[in-house]
Amino acid sequence: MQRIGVFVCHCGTNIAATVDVKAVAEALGHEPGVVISQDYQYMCSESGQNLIKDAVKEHSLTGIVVCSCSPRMHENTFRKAAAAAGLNPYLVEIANIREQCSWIHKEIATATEKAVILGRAAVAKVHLNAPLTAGESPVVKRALVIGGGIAGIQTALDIAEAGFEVDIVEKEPTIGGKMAQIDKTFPTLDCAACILTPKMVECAQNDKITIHSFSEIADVKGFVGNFTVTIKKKARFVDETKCTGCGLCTEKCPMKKVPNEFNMGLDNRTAVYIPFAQAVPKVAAIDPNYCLMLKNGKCGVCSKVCSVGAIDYKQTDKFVEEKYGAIVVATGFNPIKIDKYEEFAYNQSPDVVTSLELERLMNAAGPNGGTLLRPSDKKHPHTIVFVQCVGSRCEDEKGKPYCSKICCMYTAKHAMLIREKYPDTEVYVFYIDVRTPGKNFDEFYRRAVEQYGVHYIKGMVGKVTPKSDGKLDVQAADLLANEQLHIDADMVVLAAAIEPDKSARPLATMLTTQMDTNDFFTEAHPKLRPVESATAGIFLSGACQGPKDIPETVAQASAAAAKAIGLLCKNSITCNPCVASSDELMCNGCSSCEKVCPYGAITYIDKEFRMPDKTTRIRRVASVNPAVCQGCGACTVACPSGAMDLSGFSNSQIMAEVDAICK
Amino acid sequence: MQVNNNNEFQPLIVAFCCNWCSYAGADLSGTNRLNYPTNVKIIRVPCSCRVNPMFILRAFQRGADGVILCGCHPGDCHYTSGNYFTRRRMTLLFSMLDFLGIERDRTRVEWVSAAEGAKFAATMNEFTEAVRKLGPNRRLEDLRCRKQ
Amino acid sequence: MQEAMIKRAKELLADGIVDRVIGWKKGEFSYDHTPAVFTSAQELDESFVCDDFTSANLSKYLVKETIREGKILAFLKPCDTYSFNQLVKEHRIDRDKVYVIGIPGGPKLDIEKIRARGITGILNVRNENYTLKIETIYGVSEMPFYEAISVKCESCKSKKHVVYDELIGEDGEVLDSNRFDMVEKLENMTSQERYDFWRSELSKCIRCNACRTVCPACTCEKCVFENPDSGIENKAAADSFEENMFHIIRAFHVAGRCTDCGECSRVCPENIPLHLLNRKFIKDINSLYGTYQAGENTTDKAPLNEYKMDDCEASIVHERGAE
Amino acid sequence: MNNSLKDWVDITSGVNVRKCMRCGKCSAACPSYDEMEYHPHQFVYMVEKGDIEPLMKSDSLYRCLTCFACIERCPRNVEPAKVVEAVRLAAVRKQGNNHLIPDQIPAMLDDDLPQQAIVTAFRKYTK
Repeated sequence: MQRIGVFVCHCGTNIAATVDVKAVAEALGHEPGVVISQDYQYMCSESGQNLIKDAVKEHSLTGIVVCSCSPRMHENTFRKAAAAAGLNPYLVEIANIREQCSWIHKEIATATEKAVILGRAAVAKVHLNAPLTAGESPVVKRALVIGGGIAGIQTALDIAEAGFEVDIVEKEPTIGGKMAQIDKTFPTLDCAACILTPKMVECAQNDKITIHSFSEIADVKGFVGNFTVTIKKKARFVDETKCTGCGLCTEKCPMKKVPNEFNMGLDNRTAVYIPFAQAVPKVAAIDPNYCLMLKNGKCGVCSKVCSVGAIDYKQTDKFVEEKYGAIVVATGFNPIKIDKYEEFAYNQSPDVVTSLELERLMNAAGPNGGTLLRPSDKKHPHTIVFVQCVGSRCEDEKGKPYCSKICCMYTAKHAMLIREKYPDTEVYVFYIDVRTPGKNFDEFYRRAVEQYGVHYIKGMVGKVTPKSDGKLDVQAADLLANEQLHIDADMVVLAAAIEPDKSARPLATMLTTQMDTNDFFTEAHPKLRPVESATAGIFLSGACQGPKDIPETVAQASAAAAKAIGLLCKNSITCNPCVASSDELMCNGCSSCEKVCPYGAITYIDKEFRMPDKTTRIRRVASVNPAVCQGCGACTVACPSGAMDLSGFSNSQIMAEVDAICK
Repeated sequence: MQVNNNNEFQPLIVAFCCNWCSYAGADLSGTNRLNYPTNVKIIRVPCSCRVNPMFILRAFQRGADGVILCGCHPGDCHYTSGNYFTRRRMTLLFSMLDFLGIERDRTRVEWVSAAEGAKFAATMNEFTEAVRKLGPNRRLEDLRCRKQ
Repeated sequence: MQEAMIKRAKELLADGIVDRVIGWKKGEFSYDHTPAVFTSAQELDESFVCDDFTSANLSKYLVKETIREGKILAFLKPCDTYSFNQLVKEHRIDRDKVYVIGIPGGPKLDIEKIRARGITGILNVRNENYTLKIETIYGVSEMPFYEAISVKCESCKSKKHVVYDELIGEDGEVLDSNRFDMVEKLENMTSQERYDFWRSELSKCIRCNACRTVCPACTCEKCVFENPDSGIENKAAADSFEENMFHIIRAFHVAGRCTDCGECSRVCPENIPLHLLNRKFIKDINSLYGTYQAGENTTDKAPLNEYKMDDCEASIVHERGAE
Repeated sequence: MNNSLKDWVDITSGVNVRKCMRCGKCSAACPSYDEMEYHPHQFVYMVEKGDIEPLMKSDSLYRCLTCFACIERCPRNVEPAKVVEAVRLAAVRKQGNNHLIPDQIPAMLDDDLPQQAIVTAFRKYTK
């Protein structure tokens, strides 16, 4: 005979305001098998949990139903409480009467009625719950970091620091990412290269870290603790092990008209190139789209000048397979394309630039050697207009609905740096709101206004028109002065919204992690599990999860590393015990289940059976490897005989829930 | 089926939601306080591919007026491929129910991601309304009746 | 034909190639032959039969027969070879233990169709140049042969043997059959008309389980309808879930595996057109996921066990047709 | 605050003025800005406040060229031009009748008046 305890949570007023919790407890108390039914203010609190533990002992409970928030929230909490009281944790069921009842309904009567039905379904299910014991599977003590920007670098360094092997896969020929392109960093104005490049070098020198540069993820298989990843090493036509990074090939290469992506196309590079002086690994790569040798077989200069014979025109893409226990995603961001915002004349005038382009224009290693000059005539600009929120907070298809978060601060930084270096330059910033939450951020912004005299104007730019005299007519609204302005500007700088890297979407599919509608990775919980994905063993670092500045990115990168280290420290992890299993007596051995299993967890064995007539019969039956099974249940429906069932979500359990709801 | 004070027909809707996307999407519509009718009762399953056609038939037979199955968007299944199987199974099942003369608007598959709380609520509102218009489900309950 | 089969069966038995023969055994009347296993030349001579009434599909019996020691000779009509292949694919039949002789198919006769003419007290039926001479206790009646052929033969899908070790007679071709005509006709009805049609048909069911017993796709070690854990177990006829849904669930269980052999409708004592449910699934599978014939070979993945990224959405059911 | 008038404008324009995030890009793009007493962003804001009477009295109503620059530029799809048009309609209807009786028009027509202006006038005054 089952002895079931029902515990109804008020969740303060979150549940109790719309659901009559006492009535729910009373009603569920009359359900068959229920021996105790009570309500409490906060079930998840320590005293709430104690209430459950005491009841387990006092009433020798065989099953627990907690009517509370979503099981995604506190199922584990209550399972642990049950385990602490000596009850198998899988004899706990949650009725979700908060997210799926009290928070969406307004009328107390109907909400209470629904809560009772949800509770009844949980009671019906728990009647059929079986105690489950989780198995264990070993953890490969090696981590993979996808993306070699500051997020990936920090995560890799932290994991290596803890003593674990870690691989960085970076799609570009060098690690460093966006931060390597940035000149100065807010709010301290220290040089980005000065703080980033030592970390890049550290990565190269750390013997725990392997950098797969110019590589992409081709395939991911497996599960937490045991991923098998295929890495595609793109042909760079230079032998990484031989190249010393001397740069002679780049000097001699006759093809010098390749837009330099590191400088945002503002100047040119050669077909064989090293992205920038501090690149890690400092190894050249040949761009097959421009290399004369690879395109028409005529040249070969780089091969002739290379003293170590590193040039290899016959190199092809290579695939390597590695095993990892944990994967950290750090695929980062890109500024959006702003060609569609015709009003800002970005395509019409070279003097309309994005903030990242300005960053290169002002950088000592940039196209102008650090002197800010107008791209069109290389003259010193005297009036610069900044436009914020270009494509951010934008509901049309051209932009992004979210706030890109970093633009307010880097615009203040740009404005301040320009005013400091070129005090004769007038700087206007058009803003909708200035958002500066962050340590020393608002002070920084105020400094731009108060000390540096940057003109902040509340309003938007409506139109930028290139004029015949080379200036730009900026038509804008000053909402506070209630007037429409025209500014004759030398340059216009657009704070383009940022978006996740394009490689993130296919990667998410391979990793079976979720993304939001903007292609940012979704965290397991927005507050409590911000660096984990909902898929076990996959962690999120940096801007792939949402717009972030550098301090936040580094903080999150270390947090993701800590989570990964926590996993790698374990010799084995407990598996989800809610896995499929086949009833051998009923299994036909028809192979249907094997064909739908995404993990290859099902194999067939020939098994001897004693028949009723005392003979023995050897029959082919399915056998599930519980360490590999992830518990999706595809096989249970494919099985014609119903021999395959899923622990925790068995046919009879779900059927009981259906019955309880449809009563 | 229930009838409220106004004697308006209140359909009983059973929603099967996969744990990873749609159940989270349902939670999100709760977190965002997006309203949908109390008629909808959610059953959590690990993946939409766990839903056996028997569950759906059972629900109808026991008095449900509509059954909706929600899963991750194709390509986004937590288990890589589960929802693709779901899609084939449910297409065939719904087609069969239609063939037997069961109103096709009582059944539905909808892909709702963990981020689509608003879509979940909108879907449930819409589906409940569609079933309400159809009235009580008699046909499945009565499909096999005694000889007259 | 019958003589050639008996002769060959005797040879194979004598050569020790097979130990047993599965075929049809004469019944009390000339129309009630039943599947039977023969182990000796004598038995074959005494009662082996193959004529217009040997329509039973023998493939399913091989599930049990191949568990036993030794090899068995099976005479399979074209339609039966599809069932055979499907069962081999599902590992239900041990192919090595069967010697398959392909024999020409029907059309076979259905005694019910003759009885439906009001002809009773039938003793014997002879086919004379495609006119049936029916001896009854009341005298001799006649009817055209083709008006008495069984429903499954009316829309024969194939005269081709998809598997055999040797053939007696000629092999035929896959036919362009009209088997989906009735399904289509129903599809074109209104929802209410379809409902009324099925209600009147399914109401006749007495839950004798003959369809399940004969179906070559229903070979489960334990049927879900007899498994208390399946949640739909129910043996006695009752006005409950299983009763209502028996045929829908059964059709779904065999979807993608049913070869459309038509045995379910042939054996139904109430003449419910059960094959239409299976054909509806087959028609949908063919049109939505590409033509698929269960049992055509032993390698193709069943349509419900695979998928394409760009499969249609389930809403296609809602979009199709007006009502 | 005139709630019923606000509701009327909301319904007629089909615009959810609460979507405005006060960026002012509508006013920044407006070619008639200097001609207007109330500017496009103010139209949206004042309608949101329910402060519609001053708008109805203002000449600004008729300074809007309905060029749709504001609709084109608005990042939140608020569509200020539709708000202006709705207020314009409110002004017209509030006076109960059309400003002109159609019969009066022929006498007033000027040969130099562009065809488009006549059509526009009809559109504005005969709804």
